[in-house]
Order: sequence, then structure tokens, then C-alpha cells
Amino acid sequence: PRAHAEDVLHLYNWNNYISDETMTRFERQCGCRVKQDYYSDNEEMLAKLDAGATGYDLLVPTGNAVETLIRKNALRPLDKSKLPHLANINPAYLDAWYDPGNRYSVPYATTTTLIGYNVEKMRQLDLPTDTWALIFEPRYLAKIKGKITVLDSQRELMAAAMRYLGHSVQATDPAEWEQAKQLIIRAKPYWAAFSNSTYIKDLAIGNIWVAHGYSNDMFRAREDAKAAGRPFTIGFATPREGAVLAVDNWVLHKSGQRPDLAYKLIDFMLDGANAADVSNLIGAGNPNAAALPHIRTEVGGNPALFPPLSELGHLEMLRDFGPKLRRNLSRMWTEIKVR
Amino acid sequence: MKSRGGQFWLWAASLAVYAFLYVPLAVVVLFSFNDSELNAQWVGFTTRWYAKLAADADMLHATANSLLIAVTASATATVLGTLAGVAMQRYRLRLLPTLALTPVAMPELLLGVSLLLFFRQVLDLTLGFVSILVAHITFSIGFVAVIVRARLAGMDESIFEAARDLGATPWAAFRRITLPLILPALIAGFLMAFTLSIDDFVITFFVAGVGVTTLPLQIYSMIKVAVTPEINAVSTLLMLLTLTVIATASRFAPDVLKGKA
Amino acid sequence: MARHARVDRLARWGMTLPPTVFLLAFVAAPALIMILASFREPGEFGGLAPWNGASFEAYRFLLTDIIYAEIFARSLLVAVLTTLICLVLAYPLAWLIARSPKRRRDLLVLLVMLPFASNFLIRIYAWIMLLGPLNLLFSPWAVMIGMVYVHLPFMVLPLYVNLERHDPALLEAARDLGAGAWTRFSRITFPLSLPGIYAGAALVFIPVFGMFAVPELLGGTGDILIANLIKEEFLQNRDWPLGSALSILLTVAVLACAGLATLAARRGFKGTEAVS
Amino acid sequence: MALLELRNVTRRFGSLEAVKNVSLAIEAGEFFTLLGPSGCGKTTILRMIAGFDAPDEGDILLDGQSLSGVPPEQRPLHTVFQSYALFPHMTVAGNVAFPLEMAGRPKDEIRRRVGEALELVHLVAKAESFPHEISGGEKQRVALARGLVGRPRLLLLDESLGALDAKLREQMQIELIALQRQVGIAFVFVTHAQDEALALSHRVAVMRAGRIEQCDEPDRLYTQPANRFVADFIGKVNLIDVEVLAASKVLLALRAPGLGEIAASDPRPLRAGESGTFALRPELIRIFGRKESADLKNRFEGKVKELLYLGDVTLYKVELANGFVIEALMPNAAPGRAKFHEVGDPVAVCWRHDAGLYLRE
Amino acid sequence: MALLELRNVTRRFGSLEAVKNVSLAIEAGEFFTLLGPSGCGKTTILRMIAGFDAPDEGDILLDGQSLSGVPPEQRPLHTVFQSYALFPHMTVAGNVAFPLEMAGRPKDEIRRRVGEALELVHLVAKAESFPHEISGGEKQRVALARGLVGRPRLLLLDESLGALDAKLREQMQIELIALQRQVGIAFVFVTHAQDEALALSHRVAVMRAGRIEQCDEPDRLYTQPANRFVADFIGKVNLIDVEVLAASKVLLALRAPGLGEIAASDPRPLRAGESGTFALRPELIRIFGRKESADLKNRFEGKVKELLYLGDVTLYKVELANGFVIEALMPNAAPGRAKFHEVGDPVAVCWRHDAGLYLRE
Ligand SMILES: Nc1ncnc2c1ncn2[C@@H]1O[C@H](COP(=O)(O)OP(=O)(O)OP(=O)(O)O)[C@@H](O)[C@H]1O
Ligand SMILES: Nc1ncnc2c1ncn2[C@@H]1O[C@H](COP(=O)(O)OP(=O)(O)OP(=O)(O)O)[C@@H](O)[C@H]1O
Ligand SMILES: [Mg+2]
Ligand SMILES: [Mg+2]
Repeated sequence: PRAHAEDVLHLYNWNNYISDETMTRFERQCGCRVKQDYYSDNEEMLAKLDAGATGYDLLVPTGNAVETLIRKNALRPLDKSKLPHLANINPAYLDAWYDPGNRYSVPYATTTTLIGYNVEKMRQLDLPTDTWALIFEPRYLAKIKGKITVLDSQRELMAAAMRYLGHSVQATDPAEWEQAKQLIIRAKPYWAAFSNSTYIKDLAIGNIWVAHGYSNDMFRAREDAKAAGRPFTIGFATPREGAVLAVDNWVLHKSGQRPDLAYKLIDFMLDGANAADVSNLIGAGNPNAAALPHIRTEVGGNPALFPPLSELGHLEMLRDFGPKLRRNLSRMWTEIKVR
Repeated sequence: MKSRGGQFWLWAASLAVYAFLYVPLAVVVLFSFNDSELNAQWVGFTTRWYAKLAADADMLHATANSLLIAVTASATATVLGTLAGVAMQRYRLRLLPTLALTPVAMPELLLGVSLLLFFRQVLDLTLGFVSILVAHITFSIGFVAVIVRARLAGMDESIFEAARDLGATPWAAFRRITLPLILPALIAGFLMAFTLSIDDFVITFFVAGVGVTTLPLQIYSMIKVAVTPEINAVSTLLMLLTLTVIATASRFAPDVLKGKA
Repeated sequence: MARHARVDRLARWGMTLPPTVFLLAFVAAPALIMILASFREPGEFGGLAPWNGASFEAYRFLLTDIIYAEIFARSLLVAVLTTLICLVLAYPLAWLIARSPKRRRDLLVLLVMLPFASNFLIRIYAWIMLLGPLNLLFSPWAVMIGMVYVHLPFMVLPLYVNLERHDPALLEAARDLGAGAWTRFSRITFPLSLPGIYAGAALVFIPVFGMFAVPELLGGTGDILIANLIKEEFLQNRDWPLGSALSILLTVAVLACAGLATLAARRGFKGTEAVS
Repeated sequence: MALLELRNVTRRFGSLEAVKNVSLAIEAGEFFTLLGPSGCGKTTILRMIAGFDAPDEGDILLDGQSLSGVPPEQRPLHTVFQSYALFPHMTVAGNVAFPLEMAGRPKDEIRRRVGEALELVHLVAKAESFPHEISGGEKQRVALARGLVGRPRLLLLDESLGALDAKLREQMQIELIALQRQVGIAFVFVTHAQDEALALSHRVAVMRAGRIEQCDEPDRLYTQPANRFVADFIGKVNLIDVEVLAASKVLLALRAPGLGEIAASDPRPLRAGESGTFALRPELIRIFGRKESADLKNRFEGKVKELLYLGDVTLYKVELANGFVIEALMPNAAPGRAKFHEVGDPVAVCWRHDAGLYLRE
Repeated sequence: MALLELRNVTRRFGSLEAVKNVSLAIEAGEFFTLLGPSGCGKTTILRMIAGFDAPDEGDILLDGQSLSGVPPEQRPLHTVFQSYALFPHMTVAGNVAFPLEMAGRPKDEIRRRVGEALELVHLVAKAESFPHEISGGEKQRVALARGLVGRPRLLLLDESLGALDAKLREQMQIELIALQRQVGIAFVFVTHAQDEALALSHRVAVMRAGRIEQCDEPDRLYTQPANRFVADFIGKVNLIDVEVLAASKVLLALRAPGLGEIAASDPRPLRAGESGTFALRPELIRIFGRKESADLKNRFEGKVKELLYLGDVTLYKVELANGFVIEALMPNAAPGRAKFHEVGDPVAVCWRHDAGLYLRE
């Protein structure tokens, strides 16, 4: 590293969320360097910030985390004048509940939580793939026992169960949660494991046939299987009962030293061509309207990755609960794990 | 002398255990040459991952950081842990044994979070190299202390007395007698501390400051997507590097540390 | 000794003080923060709520619910099993290393630790690859294999370090008095190696409680351990008081287990402790 | 002022009083010996002097200064341990060099003095051996050399010649004495070998069960033991329970139950009727055929029960009329004729009236 | 057939031949002693017999069967180690019980026999102590009890009485002999204490630097040493370099350079002119004032140079005319008169013509 204080932007980002090429391009354009640290979970990032970690200019939290950060007064309000390309964002993604008027956040990418599956196996076993029933109903599960993983995340799994049962993921009625718990406990014996990351590989290898997971991961699994020349293909679809949508946003952390560089990066990423990278690279949905022309059709045209605006109503975002409910849900989750 | 049968079974059992330790390693090394991004099935031989690694500045930088931290932290932990272990064995202490075992017993997460809180909110320390170092030393001390103590337990006290009697100050007796005799424990303790440090993710995740990244952090950032053979490659190289570093270190170590009896 | 010489006091302080101060600063102080944290209320958005008098809510929550005790018991079982299996596997190896020629010993020790210089996740992934085809993945067996694998060196090394020091004359004496191989082991070597076993057991048994990655990655849907709960509270649920309380209860319980074991052992093998 | 002084030193291990109220004074350049049966507390005393152990009561002074609180390395004395306590990771030469290195002597002086010390103990050939590669006696000699090489003012020797053969031991004894003369080292020598104690020491303290029974010059210990224990412990002795029949200023008439009257002499004022022990050294007893000198006092008849050939002397066990067995030592002064009398021979034993000693306790 | 036989046994440590071509045969029930200076290979021989070490050459046979390949635990013999090798984690009683437990004796028998063995070595009070809590001599006794308690057919004792005081040692010796008579145990006893060797043994092998120099009955060793080394090693002896002047069938005239002519006797056919050593035991020498018996043969004048009080005897070192110092031992047969002659006294020494021995090597 050069000795002199240089222009360095500290970005606290998801793993593998921006390609190296994109970053290099940005660095060249702005004449600065970007240093990234990574997290694999909003909560990881929040925990670290809660404990007092500082020095990050830019974060990429999901909606619920944005709300948390705003409420904790940890973010720097946006000076939209420094973001000339903001207009590229599809208005459907603006003014979300977590940040009315987008005072702090700029949407960057979206993912859906859905079901990924081994196309050939499903066909062979004659299983439906567009419903949560596949992971919750014993009559289906019996055929794929031990060949299915679900997310090791209380919110996500409960959300899926709630949607399947026809409830909102933000429901507060304990009876509804209880129902969801029973549903999960009934299905659990058929599942191989709770898995947050290994399912990509396991799907691609063929260790498992069905996985509950994120759309971009399923995309990845599909690409991997294809690249490795597996004798099967990976498919994925948003269940018709509805699912969870996650929108990741750019926000400026208050402790950041270089908001100027942060604005530069956000605006750079708002450019259609640059914004398209995240979709092309990892199969994330893209709220940037100007990006669509740059996105490969097998990504952009996939409704599971790019939910049509008509379906957005079907998708719910997760919103943090209060401490009391959190604790009770956690207790419920523990019970699910143990039973 | 040992009976032949006994010797045979001893060897057989030991080889089996070594095999247990190395079979996964063989997989790691083998797949670092695998010509497949998915890295789940042998496709073909390639060295391109090593080439990729060689060009991956972040990874190399993280590796250098990790090694530096591991060597510094484990050396410091070995010193402090040895003192603690000897003191625990020699004096009937109450506080120190508990203190030394606590970081071993504390769940990593708690240790990580609490250290982070402590660094930031009590010491107002800027996170970075030092915070990682301190954290690694903290959780390694107990390991070294325990093993040093296990070495000393039951050792003939009279030779330490003899040293003092013949004019050795406590320090001289420690350096000339105690240290050489517990040397295997020191080496073992150092190795444990080294691997604990170079492999730690959870605690480092919390106490690492912006821009200071270690190999496990770097690897975790990549792994979410997939374990590409590049990570196997870096693991392989890391082992080789460790082997060389330690072999060289032992060659140039001062005589006392060579167990030159 | 009745009275201590000045140099002896100095030596004692010189030896005790540095690690004590260091650990007080970086273990006791942070631990204190977390102890305090466990008596607070969780913040509305994670972290901690402002201090508002001690709240025992977290402890009440954990201690009045049998499910947490159940998970602790499960973790205890895994810890005990892991420790025992590690002991059985480590003993012959440690013994062999200890009895090898001096110049070869360090190399053999290094070979035990070397795999652990590679990355943890990579090793676990290697196990996933190995266990998958054996149909062992996502089972309690996989968890045990992983736990044993991860902790084995911490049993081998203390054992080796202790065994290396044994006086071969004692084995000769036992032999001479008619003890066969097994008796020599059970009556002489084993009891004499108890300090090494305690050390190894401490370094295996205790950390097992904190290990969440192995059950998470190798275990099935039922293989949750207490460490996973702690992770859940800190990293998913962001309920720090509960996480802290859980950790503290765990730490205390584990240290108490270790202490009890030491006490029991001390009583059972008075001689060994006397020697040690 | 004495070099070393022990004042009412007591040391307890649990309920066992290993050392009981021991007081001693050792002069500079003195060869002082602690003699006593196994387990009587000799090593414990040395350990307190050396500073590994501290008295529970009493004080130890060096040059009049209390040693309490003075660590072992600051005491101008070295110890040769009963268990040797050689440093297992150092060669023989390394072990011997250790005290010199600690004293910060220059390298070449160390080399020279280590060489000399090893020569002294005949171990030059083993200089580069490790302790586990040498024999028991060799180990002991290394310990000895290591203790001597630093020329401390006071050297504590804990049975430090016990593993050596007579020849070597004698040589070592001579070296010790020579060193003492040349350098003025004082020795505290622990031994259970009384001949060694008697031959080497200026003074000997005889211990029993933590107490000092008698502290005296060697020949006085032998000829004037303070009590039955000392008499019995040092050398061979016949101990006969007696009762005082009559005592004049010098002459003493004793009655040994079942044996008869014994004539002895004692300057102490003794009361008739008191009972005690009559101690008689075997070498002061003469044995002859029954027919000879039948008219002597202190003459008793018996039969040879057993004889033990001891090289230069032969020990006869003679069973007297009342079944009491008396031991007599006859020098094998005539070559080839080790045995004057055979087992079963009827003989008579006899001794001069001033040969034995009356002991009150 | 001998119980134990060593046939041309050799053992090397690197370039050192610790045991050289040793052959021995030990009979059942025999008390056999290996005697020799420190480092001569005694322990090495025992270790080979016990099976911890194997000969580089030669063979060891028990009851005529080669022991090669038989592990120590299957050899019907126990060893009392020079270094004790007590089990530190067992109490004294536990140590002693060990061999019985190994032999699978019933519990109450073990308790009884352990009690007996501890009584034998006077350690009942220490039964529950651990080895690090007892004294050196007590440790040795535990080792002894542990070796004895199992009543092996052959017991190897490596300097096993060395740390005991004379009284205790003698008691132990008596117990050993008694055991041998009762149970018929054979002993191989290693010692450097010649008096012990001479007093206890049926036969003694004297070793030097790995070789056996002489293997014989005790009194023959003393009176008929095979060579200078044996004569010197066993007991005190004056060794005088001599040349044969004339030899008849019995009488022998020797010339000691600078001293004069010595009359001796020797049945061997000796050639005049050959040179050797004249060995003379100190106790066979008489000392008297110069004036007395001036006409005797083998009479030489000198001056008392030094005297050593040894309790029952006094050793006189008399410097003869040519500067040669001769040692003479006088029994202190007269009470209170330990010293017949003082240092500096002019005296004469004299011995019978059959007192000394001519040794060729
Ligand atoms: N650490 C200890 N704990 C308990 N008792 C002890 C300890 N050390 C010594 N003793 C006891 O104290 C007494 C004196 O022991 P010490 O070692 O002084 O004897 P010693 O005279 O040197 O005997 P020896 O000639 O056999 O070496 C013995 O009875 C011994 O058993
Ligand atoms: N392991 C070994 N390595 C090298 N040399 C050895 C070893 N063991 C013994 N020796 C040497 O062999 C010789 C004989 O040793 P041994 O122990 O038999 O003597 P010893 O007769 O028992 O003497 P001591 O009376 O002193 O015990 C000694 O010179 C010793 O130094
Ligand atoms: Mg002693
Ligand atoms: Mg020996």
C-alpha cells in the first residue's frame, strides 16, 4: 500500500455482490481504491455495527436492515443531487415502507426466496414445483425424503410456511405462528438438513433434489450444473402462494470518512450497464430499469429472478419484529430444531 | 523393548489416525487441481487455480496478514501461556487457571462480540491489526497454558531445586532447566496457537477493522457462492507454507528451542 | 515454604502477572460487559436497550424452559462422546510419537497439526464430499465425525507432551513384576498420563460446546447444539441479552463440569495428583 | 561465630515430626556428619539448610544471619542430592559446568575447572554422555562433581558416596578431605555408613526419629556413647540388661539376670538397684577354649553358634549358658586360619573390667 | 543343571563394551553376588537377565532354555532396581501389592502378604504414603519389599541395601538369607560393598570393566585373589612390586626394590627373575616399637605417618625407609586405648612368611 493517505472507499458488502471487473472499472473511473469487507448475513453486519465497528462508508443492507439502521440513526441522509442516475430506478422499488421517500437508501438488487429443484427428478416423480406444498406436504415429501434442504433461517422458513398457510409473513397472531410451527414440525422428518449455503453445491451435484433458498443461489446452481455438464438441470420457481422478496440497498454509514466516494460508487452503479452486472453475474433481480437492456435474457426473462411487476403484490418483504415477539419466535424456532 | 505384536498394532492404529487426519486433506489437495468450478467431481487436471491465485491480490494480501498475525499471536500466546502454565503448576493459584480456561470455554461468538464491544466502547480502539492480534492471543493462551501444565505435572521437582541450589536465579533456572524440559509442550502449544489463529473466523470477523482482512474472512467471502478450487489451492499452499515456515524457523531457532539436550 | 524469598516473590509475580493482567483485561473485562448485557433488555432493533435496572428476564426465559436444558444435555452428550472418541484415537498416536526417536518427534507432531493450517471450511467441505457418497451426510454420525476430526489434535498434543516424559524404568519395573501389555497400560501408563488426559479433555470437551459450524454444515435437521442457539441469538435474532445469558450459563456450566471432573479425578487418583 | 547454626529447628509433615527441635552449630572448615537410621530426618535437615524447605519452628543462621527468606541460590552452599537430581537434558560436562555458569565464570575457566572436577571423580571419559546413559555410581559422581566444582563455602552431601565401591569411595573421601584443607570448605555430610562417618568427620551428630541423640567427636561416640541407641547404632555392640549391684567411686558391680555378675567401672555416682544396659564392643571380647584361664573375672562359658567371615575379621556368635548370644570379633591376624573355633565348639568369652560401659538409658 | 546360565554374553553401547564375554552359572537357591567398581557393567548384566536389554552376543539360559525372546513379564524373576523405579501414583502398599496382583492372588492373601513384606522392611507405618513422601532409604526398602513379596525363583538385587544404615542393612541381610533358606529363592546380588558380598554370598564374581576377573567363594576371594585387581578391590591390601629372587617348592624369596627382601611361600612353580606383585593384608601386619624383636624376618622399620580411627580397628599408615607407605590394621582390643602409636612414632612392621601372596598379574 502506498504510504500517503489515498482515496479509499470502504465498502461493507455481501459476499461476491460486485464483480471484480465492475470494481476495477469504477476504480479507474474515479481514481480511487475500493476496499471491501464482507458479510453473508444482514444480522452479521448489524451485530458488528451494533458492537461499535466503524469506518465503513457504504453498506448494502436488505430492506428490514435498512429500517433498523435508520431507526438506530446510523445512516447518513442522501444528497440526491449527487446521484444524477437515480432516475434509472424502477419507481415500483422506490418509496418502500422501510425508507419512505428514499431519504437514506437506493435499491440495488433483489432476490426472491423460492424453491429450486432437479427438473428431471421432479418430472420423474411427478411432483409439482410451483407450490410450497412440495416442501411441507408429506404426500410429496415422502418421495423425496432426505433429498431436500430448507433454509436455516427462522424468518425465511416460517415465512414460507405462513405463505403456504395463507397468512402474511408479518402476521402477529400467535395462533397463526403456531400453525406454521406445526406444519414445519410435521414436514421436518423428511428434510435432510437446514442449509444456508451448501444447497447450491448439493443441488448441482445431485445430492439433493429440492431446496428452499434464494433465487440467485438457484441461478448459480443451475449455471454450475450446466457448466459441469451434469446429466440434469436445475430449475426454480416462485411458489404460487407467494414468497419473500428481499431488496438490497445502498446506504451511507455515518462513520464513513468518504461520503464523496460513496456517492460516486452509488451513482456509478446506477448506470444501466454497470447495474446489469449484478444480474448477469449472480442472477439477482434488478430494480434498475435502465439495466434491463444489458441483462441476458435467460436472467432478465426469468420471472423467478425478475418478478413481473404484476406479481410484486404476491411477494412480501420481511420486516423486523419487536424484541418480545422476536424472543418468542426464537423459542418456537428452537423447538422446531429440537423436535 | 516392545513386543512385536504390540508395536504392530500401535503403528496400525497410528497410521489409521493419520489417515483419518489426512484423507480430507488429500481431497483438498486433489481438488485444487480439478478443472471444474463446481469442484464436486473430478473433471480433469489443471493448475489454473494456482495461476488465478497468484493473480489474486486480495487473497495474497489476506494470506500475508494471516501468517503475520498467526506467527505474532502464537508467539506471544506461547510466551504468556507458558508463564501461566508454569505458574499454575508451581503455585496454588485460583484466579489464573479460571482466567486461562475461560476463553477456551466461552463460545467464540460471545468472545468475539464482547471483545468488539470492549475494544470499541471501552477502549475506543480503532479495529485493525492490533485488535485481531489481541483477540487471537486471548483465546490461545489457555491452550498453551493447559498443555504446559500437563507437561510439568508430575515432573521431578528436585532438579529445579538443584538448579536454584547451584546458584541459578529463578529466571536462570527457568531458562536453563524448566524451558528445555517443557520444550515439547512449547512446540505443541505454539502449533496449536498457530493453527487456531490462522483458522479463526468467528472472532476475527468481529474484531477485524475495515480493510484488514485475514484469510478465513477472505475465504468465507468467496465460499458463499461456491467452494471454488482456488480455495483448495490456497489451503494447499498454506499448508506447504506452514510446513516451510516452521521447518525454517526450527532450523534458525536458538539452541534452547531446538531441544538440543 | 513458610517464608518466601524476595526473588521468589518476584519470580512468582513475574510469572503470574503478565498472563493474569492480559487475561483480566481481555477476558474478564469483556466478559463482564457481556454479563451486564445479559441483565439488560434487547434493543428494539437489536443490540441492547438502554440500561434500565437489572432485568432477569433472559435468565428466567432460559431457566424456566426445559427445552434449553435438553439442548444442553444433548451438547453435553456430544461433548462427552467426542472427548472419549478423541481420547481413544489420540492415545496410540500420542504414544507412538512419544516413543519415536527424538529427531522424528517434532515432525510427527507437526504432521498432526498441519492439516489444521488449511482452512476450516475447506476441511469440512472435504468431509461433505467424503460423507455424501457414504450416505452419512446430514446425520448425527457426520456431526460426530466432524467434531472428532476438528478436535482430535487438541487431544493428541497434550497427551504426547505428557507421555513423552514418562520414565521408561517404571514400565520395565511393571514388566519385571509380571505385568502384561494391557496391565502395564492400565496400571502404569494410563494413570501416569492422567494430567495429559485432563488437559486434552479440557481442550476438547470445552470447545465442543462452542462449535456450531460442524452441526450446521454436517448435521441433519435434528442435530442442533447449544452453540447453534447462541449463534441464532446473536446473528439471526439479534437478541443479545438472551445470547449473552445463554453463553454465560453455558460457560459457567462447562467450567463447572470441568471443575467437577478435576475434583472427582483428583479424588479418584490421589497419587497422580500428588505426583503432579 | 559458627558458620552455620540451627536453633531449635522443627519440621512437621502432617502429624509426623520429621525434625524435632534440633540445634547444631557447624564451624567454618569443619567436616560435620549427620548419621542416623533411614527416615530419621537427615535429608529434611539438609533441605532446610539449602533452602528448599523452611523450618516450622526455629531458625537457621549463616554467619550469624538468619537465612529465612534467603533463596537457595543466594546461599553460599551447594547440595549434592541423595537422588542426584542431574539435569537430564545436559551432558555430564554440562551438568558440572552449570554452577560455574551461574556464577558467571569465564568460558575457559569453566572448561578447565569442569575438566578438573571430572578428573577428580574419574569421569572424563563420560563428559559427553547424558545422565540416562551412565551407571548409578557414575551418576552419583557427576552429582558430586557438580556440587564440588563451584567451591562453595559449605557443601551439603546427602549420602553422596553411597553408590560407590570401597576403593572409589575412599579416593573420593581423600579428595574431600584434601579439598577441605586446601579450600576450607565446610561439609555437612549425611550418611548411614558409620565407618565413613567415623573416618571422615570432625564431629558426628547421631540422629534418631528427628532428634539428635548425641553430637560428638568420632572416637568419643564410639567409646562413650550417650545411650543405648547410640551404642547400638555405631559399630557392633553387645547390649546386656543389667542392674547395679554396687557402685564405688570407680568400680561397678552389675548383675545380668541369668548370666551372673559383671565387673565394670564408672566414674559417675550410681545408685545400687538402678537398672540399665551394659554395652560391650565385640572386638573387646576374647574367645578361648574352655580350659584356658578359668579364673578370670567377666568370664562366661558358651558354645559357638555361628560365625561370619568378614574378610579381615571373623564374627563369632557365642551362645552363653542362659541362652544369651554374645558377639565377639576376632581379627584374622593369622593368614590362612580364618577360623579359630568352629560352630559347636565349647568356648569361653572374657573381657577386661574397663571394656564395657554402663548406660543408664 | 544350573538355574541361570550366561554364555559368552557381550553387550555394547556404541563403541563401549559394557559387558565382555561374560559366562556364569547360578544354581537354584544360590546367593550369587556381582561385585565390582562403579560402571563395570553390573547393572547391564542384570538388565539382560531380567530381559530389558538383550546381549549383542552370547546367550542367557534359564533351566537350560534360552531366554532370548522371552519377554520380562514371563521370566520367573523379579528385579529390585538400583533406581527403585517405584510407581509414583501408587502408595507404598500399592507398590508392594503390585506383583501379587499381577500374579492374580486373592485379595485377602495380598493384604496379608503386603503386610508381612512391609513389616519385614519396617515400613508398616508408611503403607499409605506415596513414594515422594518418603525418604531415600525408605524408598529402597519399598523396592526391596516389592521385589521380595512375589517370591520369585530368582531375585535380582541391584545395590538394594546401599541406602540403608548398617543396622537395618544387617537385618535385611538376615531376612534375605532366611528367605532363601525357607523359600529357596536364588539371588543375584549386585553390590559394591565387599563386606556385604563376603558376608552374604555363596559365590562372588568380581568384575572389572565388563569382564569377570574372578568368580569364587568369599574367603577364597579374600585369601586367594586371582590377581592384583581382585586383591586390591576386596578389602584393604598392601601391594608391593616385587621380583622373584628364588623359588623352591614352597618357599619364595622376593625382592622389593628399595625395600629389601621378603620371604613368602607359594606352591606354584615360579621362575626366578619374573616380576609381580606381593599382596599383604593390613590385618596380618603387626606393628611394634622399634626396639622389639629386631631379629625377625619380614621386618621393616618406619614411622607412623597417619592413623585412621575406624571404630573397632585403627588403620596405621607407616612410611617405610624407602618412602613406601604400608598400611596395617590393629584391632582396638584394649578399651580406651584406641591409639597404640602416635603419628611420628618410630615403629617396625612385620608379618609371617605365609601372610602375603605373590601375584603374577
Ligand atoms: N514430603 C514428605 N511428606 C511426608 N513425609 C515425609 C516427606 N518427606 C519426608 N518425610 C518423612 O520424614 C521422615 C524423614 O525423612 P528424611 O528424608 O529426612 O529421612 P532421611 O533421614 O534422609 O532418611 P534416608 O536415610 O532413608 O534418606 C521420614 O519418615 C519420611 O517418611
Ligand atoms: N544406555 C547407555 N548408553 C551408553 N552407555 C551406557 C548405557 N548404560 C550404561 N552405560 C555404560 O556402561 C557401563 C556399565 O554400566 P552399568 O550400569 O552396568 O554399571 P554398574 O556396574 O551397574 O555401575 P554402578 O555400580 O555405578 O551402578 C558404564 O560405563 C556406563 O556408563
Ligand atoms: Mg535421606
Ligand atoms: Mg549399576
